Amino acid sequence: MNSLIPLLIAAPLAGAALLLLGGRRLDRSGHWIGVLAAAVSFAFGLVLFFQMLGRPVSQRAVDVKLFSWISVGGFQANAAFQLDQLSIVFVLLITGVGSLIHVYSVGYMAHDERRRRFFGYLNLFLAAMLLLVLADNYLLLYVGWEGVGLASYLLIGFWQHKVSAATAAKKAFIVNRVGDVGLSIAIMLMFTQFGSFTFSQVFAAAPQESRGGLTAIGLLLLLAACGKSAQVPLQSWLGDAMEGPTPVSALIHAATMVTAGVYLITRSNAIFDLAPDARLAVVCVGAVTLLYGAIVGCAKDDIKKALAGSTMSQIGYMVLAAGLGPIGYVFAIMHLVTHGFFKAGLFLGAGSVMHGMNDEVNMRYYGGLRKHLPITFATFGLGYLAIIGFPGLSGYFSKDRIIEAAFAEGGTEGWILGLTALVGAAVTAFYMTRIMLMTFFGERRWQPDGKGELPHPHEAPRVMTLPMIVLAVGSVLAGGLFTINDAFVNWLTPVTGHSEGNSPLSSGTVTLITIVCMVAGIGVSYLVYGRSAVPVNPPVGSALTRAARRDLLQDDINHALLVRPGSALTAALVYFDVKGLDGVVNGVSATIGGLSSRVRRVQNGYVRSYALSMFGGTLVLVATTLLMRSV
Amino acid sequence: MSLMTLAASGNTPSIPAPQIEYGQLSPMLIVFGTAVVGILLEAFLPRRLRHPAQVGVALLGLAGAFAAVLVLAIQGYGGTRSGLLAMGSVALDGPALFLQGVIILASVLAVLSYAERGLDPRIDGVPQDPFTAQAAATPGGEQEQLATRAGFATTEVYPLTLFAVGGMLLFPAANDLLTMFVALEVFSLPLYLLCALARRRRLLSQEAAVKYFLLGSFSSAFFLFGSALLYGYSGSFRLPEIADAISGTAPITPALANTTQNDALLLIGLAMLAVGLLFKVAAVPFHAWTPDVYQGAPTPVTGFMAAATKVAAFGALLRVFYVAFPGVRWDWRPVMWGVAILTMVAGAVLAVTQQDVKRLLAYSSIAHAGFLLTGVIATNRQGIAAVLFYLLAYALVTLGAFAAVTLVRDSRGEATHLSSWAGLGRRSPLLAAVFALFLLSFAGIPLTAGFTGKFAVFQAAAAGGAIPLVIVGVLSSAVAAFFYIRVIVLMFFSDPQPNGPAVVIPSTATATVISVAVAATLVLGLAPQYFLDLASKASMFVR
Amino acid sequence: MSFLLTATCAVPAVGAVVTAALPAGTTEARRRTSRATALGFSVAALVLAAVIAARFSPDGPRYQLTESYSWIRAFGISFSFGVDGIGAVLVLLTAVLVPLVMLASWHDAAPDSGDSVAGTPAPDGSFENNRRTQGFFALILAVEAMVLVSFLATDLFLFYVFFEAMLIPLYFLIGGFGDRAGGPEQARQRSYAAVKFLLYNLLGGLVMLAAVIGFYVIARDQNQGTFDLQALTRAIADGKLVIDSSAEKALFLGFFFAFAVKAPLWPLHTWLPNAMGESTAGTAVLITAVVDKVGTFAMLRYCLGLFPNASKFFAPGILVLAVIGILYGALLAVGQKDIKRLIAYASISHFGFIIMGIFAMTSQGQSGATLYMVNHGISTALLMLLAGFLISRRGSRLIADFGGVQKVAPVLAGTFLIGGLATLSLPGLAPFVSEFLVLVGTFTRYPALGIIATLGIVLAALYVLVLYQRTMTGPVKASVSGMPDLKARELLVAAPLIALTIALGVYPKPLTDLVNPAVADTLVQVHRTDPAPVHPVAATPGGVTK
Amino acid sequence: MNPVNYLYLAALLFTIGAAGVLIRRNAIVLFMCVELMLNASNLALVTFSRLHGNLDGQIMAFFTMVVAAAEVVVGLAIIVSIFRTRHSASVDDSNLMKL
Repeated sequence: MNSLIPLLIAAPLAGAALLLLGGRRLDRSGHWIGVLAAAVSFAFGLVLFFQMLGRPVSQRAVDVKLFSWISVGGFQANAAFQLDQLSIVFVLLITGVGSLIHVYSVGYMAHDERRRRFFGYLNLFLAAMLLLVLADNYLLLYVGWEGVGLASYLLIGFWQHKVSAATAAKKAFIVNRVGDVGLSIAIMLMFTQFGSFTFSQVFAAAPQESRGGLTAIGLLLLLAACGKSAQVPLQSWLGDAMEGPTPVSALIHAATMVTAGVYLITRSNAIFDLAPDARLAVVCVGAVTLLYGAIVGCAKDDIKKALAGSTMSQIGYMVLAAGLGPIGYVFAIMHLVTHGFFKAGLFLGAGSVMHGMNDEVNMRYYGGLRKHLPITFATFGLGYLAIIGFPGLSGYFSKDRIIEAAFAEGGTEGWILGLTALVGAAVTAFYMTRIMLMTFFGERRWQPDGKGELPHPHEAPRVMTLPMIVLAVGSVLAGGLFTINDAFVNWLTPVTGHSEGNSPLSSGTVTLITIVCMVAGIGVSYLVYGRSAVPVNPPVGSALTRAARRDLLQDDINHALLVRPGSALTAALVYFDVKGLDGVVNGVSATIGGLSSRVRRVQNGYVRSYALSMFGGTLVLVATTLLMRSV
Repeated sequence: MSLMTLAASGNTPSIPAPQIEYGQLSPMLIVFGTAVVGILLEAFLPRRLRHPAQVGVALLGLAGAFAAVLVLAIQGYGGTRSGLLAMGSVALDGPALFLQGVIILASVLAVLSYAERGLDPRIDGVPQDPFTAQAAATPGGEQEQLATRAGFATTEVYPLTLFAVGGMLLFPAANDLLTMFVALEVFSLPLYLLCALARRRRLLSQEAAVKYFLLGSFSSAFFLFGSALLYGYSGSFRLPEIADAISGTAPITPALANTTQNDALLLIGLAMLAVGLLFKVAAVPFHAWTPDVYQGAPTPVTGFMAAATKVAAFGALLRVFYVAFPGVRWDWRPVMWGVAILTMVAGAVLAVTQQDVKRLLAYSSIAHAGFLLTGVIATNRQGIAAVLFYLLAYALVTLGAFAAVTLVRDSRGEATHLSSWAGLGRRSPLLAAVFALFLLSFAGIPLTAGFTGKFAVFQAAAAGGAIPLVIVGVLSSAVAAFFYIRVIVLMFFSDPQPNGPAVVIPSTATATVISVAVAATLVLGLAPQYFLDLASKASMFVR
Repeated sequence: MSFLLTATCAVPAVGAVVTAALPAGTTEARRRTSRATALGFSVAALVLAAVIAARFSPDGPRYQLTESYSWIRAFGISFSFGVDGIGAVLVLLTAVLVPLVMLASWHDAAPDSGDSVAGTPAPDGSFENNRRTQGFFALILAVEAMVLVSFLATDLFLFYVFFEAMLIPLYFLIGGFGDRAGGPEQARQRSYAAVKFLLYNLLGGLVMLAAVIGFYVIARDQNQGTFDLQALTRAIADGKLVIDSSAEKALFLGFFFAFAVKAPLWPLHTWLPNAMGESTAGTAVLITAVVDKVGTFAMLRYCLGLFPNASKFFAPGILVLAVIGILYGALLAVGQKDIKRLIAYASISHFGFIIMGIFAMTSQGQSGATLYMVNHGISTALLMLLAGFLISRRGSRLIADFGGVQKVAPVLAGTFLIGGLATLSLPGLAPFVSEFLVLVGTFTRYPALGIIATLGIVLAALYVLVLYQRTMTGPVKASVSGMPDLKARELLVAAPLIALTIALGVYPKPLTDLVNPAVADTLVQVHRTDPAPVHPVAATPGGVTK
Repeated sequence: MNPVNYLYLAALLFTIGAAGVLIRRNAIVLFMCVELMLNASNLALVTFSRLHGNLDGQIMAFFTMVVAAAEVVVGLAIIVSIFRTRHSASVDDSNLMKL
């Protein structure tokens, strides 16, 4: 039954191929083909999951080799898949949440003339992500890795006629490429050191490698993860990526793309375990991003961008956890899964709001929507509670464990990380409450659209609300289910290993502090946005606020550090190519031409001067002949 | 014993009657004989019959000479049976026969393009050939017009050419300096005259003749003085005997013992002799006449000069250096290196800015002389073979190129200014393509005759240790390629001028010339094996 | 002795003659006949190329299907043909691309197009005008024939002759059938480009000629007076032919210079943007995807095979130039305003990769470089031909003249994007396999260079996506609003290329199987082995054969 | 007298002739200078003939004279025809073709 594994990928891939090549014939029914492809893949995933459950722990991981892909000398890359406990979690998340987003999109994109293509891209996205998590070696993973980049490029820029969308898509791809450089070099380094880049062989050989080598590999993998998971310093694409249709944002943020970095680090646990320096870098990146995203999330008025900041921050949690090593891998993945539910729910909710509000995204023009969009309000609300870690909901279980694990790192490091995580939790509560309050509570601040009509908010059709409801249920229950008997931890331990660490604070204490932080965040938020009316025009705000609105000046920094010098360099090189190199080429021919016209003058037409040149030539000839003899 | 005492003794030894091998000398004798017949025809035939008769006789004579060359070659005179004729003053060996064959071939083609009468419009129903109606008439004068109307034609060109051909046949075969000098003058004097006989642009034509004549006789004087010095050194004009004197194997007389110690005689004589020969091959710095003469002379004559003169002169150059001076090659090689480099570079560089197609081809011929000199410098058998092959290829392609030039005409005759060639590829793609093929061959593009020749001389030079020459050679080839390609660009990728020249459809004569040249370009480029073998077999000088 | 290889070269050559000799294209029907004839011959060549690939046995000797006919005995030159794995894949590439180029250029050489040669109309019904179509297709076939000979020749001289001779038909293709847009100024540019192309390459070829002669003379002095490649390499391997070290270096440089000009390697590249920019898209493809490959191919076969020690000596320097070329080409591509010049600079960057792979002297590097030649051919052909379709619709090559094309011509935009993605070596597409192999192959021996070169992939993304963004996305510009989408003929051109791009990205094994043994042999010639892993995996690495 | 002195004279005459070619403008005079060079050669030939005691040099001198005579015929014809055209025998007037 392992032959199902390739089919997991084949189903959405076939869907994509069919939709993209099928032409207009499929315009009317195409979206259902897309949904079907995703659902079939999910079904396969479930079957495989239950099969895996039925096997003893030691035999749960299976390998399937399809064919030898690249074979040159010692360089052997197979098209081979590995399905183990870690990948099946991702498979289910990707296909499950992915299918729901597909269903939602049927409604959301109902009026888009290019809907068929949209579903094609969605299917491609799933296929690429599945390839990423199912590959049994880094090179094949790389294919999925870039495939995800491509799909995100296509989807972020789906509305290509908008300049901003096209630019955002390009930015996403290029920033990701920077990360990909890290993955490429990491693979090359593995090949040079181990002669292989298959997971099993690399991990088996890793202990022989020097710490420096492992650290290098770890850092390169981190660079890759930063790109895909939008971690500082490669975070800048994520906010702009909101130019894509909302389901795309949901897909990128919840089920695919940004989770890939966490997967990569967790998958490479054997390397990171042996490279503490690399791990330190990972936790630093995670911690910084966690705060970064949270701060940005507080300042944004665009609902999607605020959620994007939140994603960045939550992924920061995961990366932080993954960087903690065996203490944290499992919780990173657990948070990833729960986050998948509630962030998908939140984004779909946001999409539903926009759907009702004529695609308005500015929260300052929302307000009081809870009565008009009850289902959206309910599902969004549950997602909200889950993300801020309201006790009993899924975010509570996963995030809490990460904060605990951060403290458990021990020493000063542990304290710094733990406190960072706590601050993050408080800020999360603040900005999420802000979103809730600005969107669903308070006065209506609706603005007339271009035709002067006020929006008529209405609940989305069932095809959109149904996925939201399912996701809301997941957001509520997932965390709890996972913690029963430490089921999730036990499930993943064979792959990632797990150790408890020794926290300076007891589990209960951490939980308590976390809840306090959360409440504090909510409280402050309520004081600012709940008690008083939200101004329609944003106040000037502090320097930090203003910076945060501009994503903490990320684009300005990139511009100053990379873009401007880069274009100056390019311009200089273009000049150099034309005037310098080509100048030499043309200069040579000009020199010969000039020489020619100068020497030509000797040929002056006077027979006597010709005779003179002959006579002179004779003298020289005679003289040199004689000279040759005397020398 | 001095001559005076010899005569005074009254004991005059009987002078043996010279032994002349008429059969083996027949190529030259046939040509000279035909030339004499031509003079007689000129004297006795009515005017209207002269043209066909002269052309026919000339072609017949040349064909006979060629047949004679073939027969001699088949009989093995180019190889095993090669030897000296006419009391040792003429050599019959591989190089001589090969080059005589080439010269005759070139002459046949040249005569054919002389005979072309279809290019200029008829005047009063009289077809006009490339030569002036009456050479004695002043250009543009009344007498000239009358002569033209009356259908006069300078049919003397055919016997003149045959005399020149005869001289050229003798030149590379000459085994002593006396014969060589006579041959030099025999082929030069008719050429001076031929230069002056253009129908159009007679001022240029006459100027070319004056320049060629004055400089030519100037160079002959050097040749002669050089011969005198060499005679002084060695006591003989015979090339092998000069070589013996140099190597010290000659029978020693007291006078000889005296002079052979004086290397200055040898070296100055050698240099001055070389000047005379280098003038004929148009090597820098003795090249100055070439562009002016090539431009001014009637184009068919230019073609003949460019092809046949160069062949003959290189033949003599080879013989002099390989037969007479191998013993002092360490003296002349460095000097010839310099001349070769200067010739290649100057020829190529100067051609870059030329605006007249005939001058361009003149400079190109200078550059080719440089390439040929690298083969001469090789001082090995491959060098001889390579030069022989190169000359064959060069002569045929050159004749084709000049024949093609005659076809591009406007109201004032040939349009040789390059600007009027613009867009020729669009008006007359066939001619442009053919001319482009010749240019590519000159440029040494593979699969053409020029490439094979160039490869042959360069590899011979390299084998002879002249690698730097080869490098200079390829670099100047690159420069040379530039101006050949410039012409191609002009023909194919530029707009034609509104009142540009037209391409005249030639008669069979010129068409034959061009076809043969095209065929030669391709055959010598694609399947040169037979001719390389021939040249290789012919690459042994008799002593 | 079979005649397969001769036949493969002869078919396009005969085709060229036949096409040129067909009756003048005074009517559309006649022109169609000449086009169809030419296409027929190119397809026949493709069939023969496929037969070669099928009959080639990777386990057999390096050169197979050998034939030899005497040509110029005086210089030890013969018409010797033989195919090795590297040659086989490049022959296939050539044979595949030429029919597609013809199909893409179907109307590029139509008469009375008003542009004709120099921006002014040719006189109607003139000879030149009527022969235009035939001339164009005959020249393409001539180029194909010469390229095939270069790939199949196992005689150094034979190779050299055709290496040089192919410049001439290409020169006429560039100069005579340029891009339609623009007036006299562009005609001037075009003839400048053609002359620059020819002279630059001719200079390279002439320098090589000096080296060829030098090599021959040295070999003859040691009784190896032949140009037969197999005999020469054997003699070098057996020590029967010993070239003094400094002479070997000089000869290597002579050869390498010619190949580096043709490839082109930075800083000898400046002819390429002019040539590709000014010629038709079909000609540009012929230059960059087919003809330039002869240069890199020759580096691999002749530089390494004949001068192993000098190759090793110069490898680091060449690698540095290659890496500079990778980054330089990419940066220049970013700065271009002209679509075709952009693609040209991208190609320069890619040639940097190919040359880097060759001189890294590892099996990954060289196999990768060979695959890269094929894949670059396919991907550039795709991108360039589509760019040509795009340009012909708008009549401008300037990026700024386009915008929003995807809205009006989605299929054109989509296929163009695939071409772009192939150019930036997206994993899953063929160029990725080769690029990664080259990078790995370089990294294992020269880690620093490998890392620097890897930066090129970011720049590749930049220039491709900037190009796509500016031309295809955004609001629809008025000038492109009526632009038709791809026609059936154009789709027929793009589809096989796209299919190949994907197929060879997913399953490159057929190619690697052909190439690997030849590369292994090359490495033996230069006495190089792959660097061993520092910590080899205990068990034999998965699936290692041999 | 030492025959070598004749050689010096020959060289002197040759040089004078060459200098005359370079200096004089009139085509006829130019040509006469060339003749002077030829005769210088003749003198050298005869001297060497005497020196070596064989007749070859003298024979050569005769041939030279014949050749010189032929040259005069041809040369004068050309010079006269151009004189008739231009009414000038100055070689400096003949420079239509240059560069």
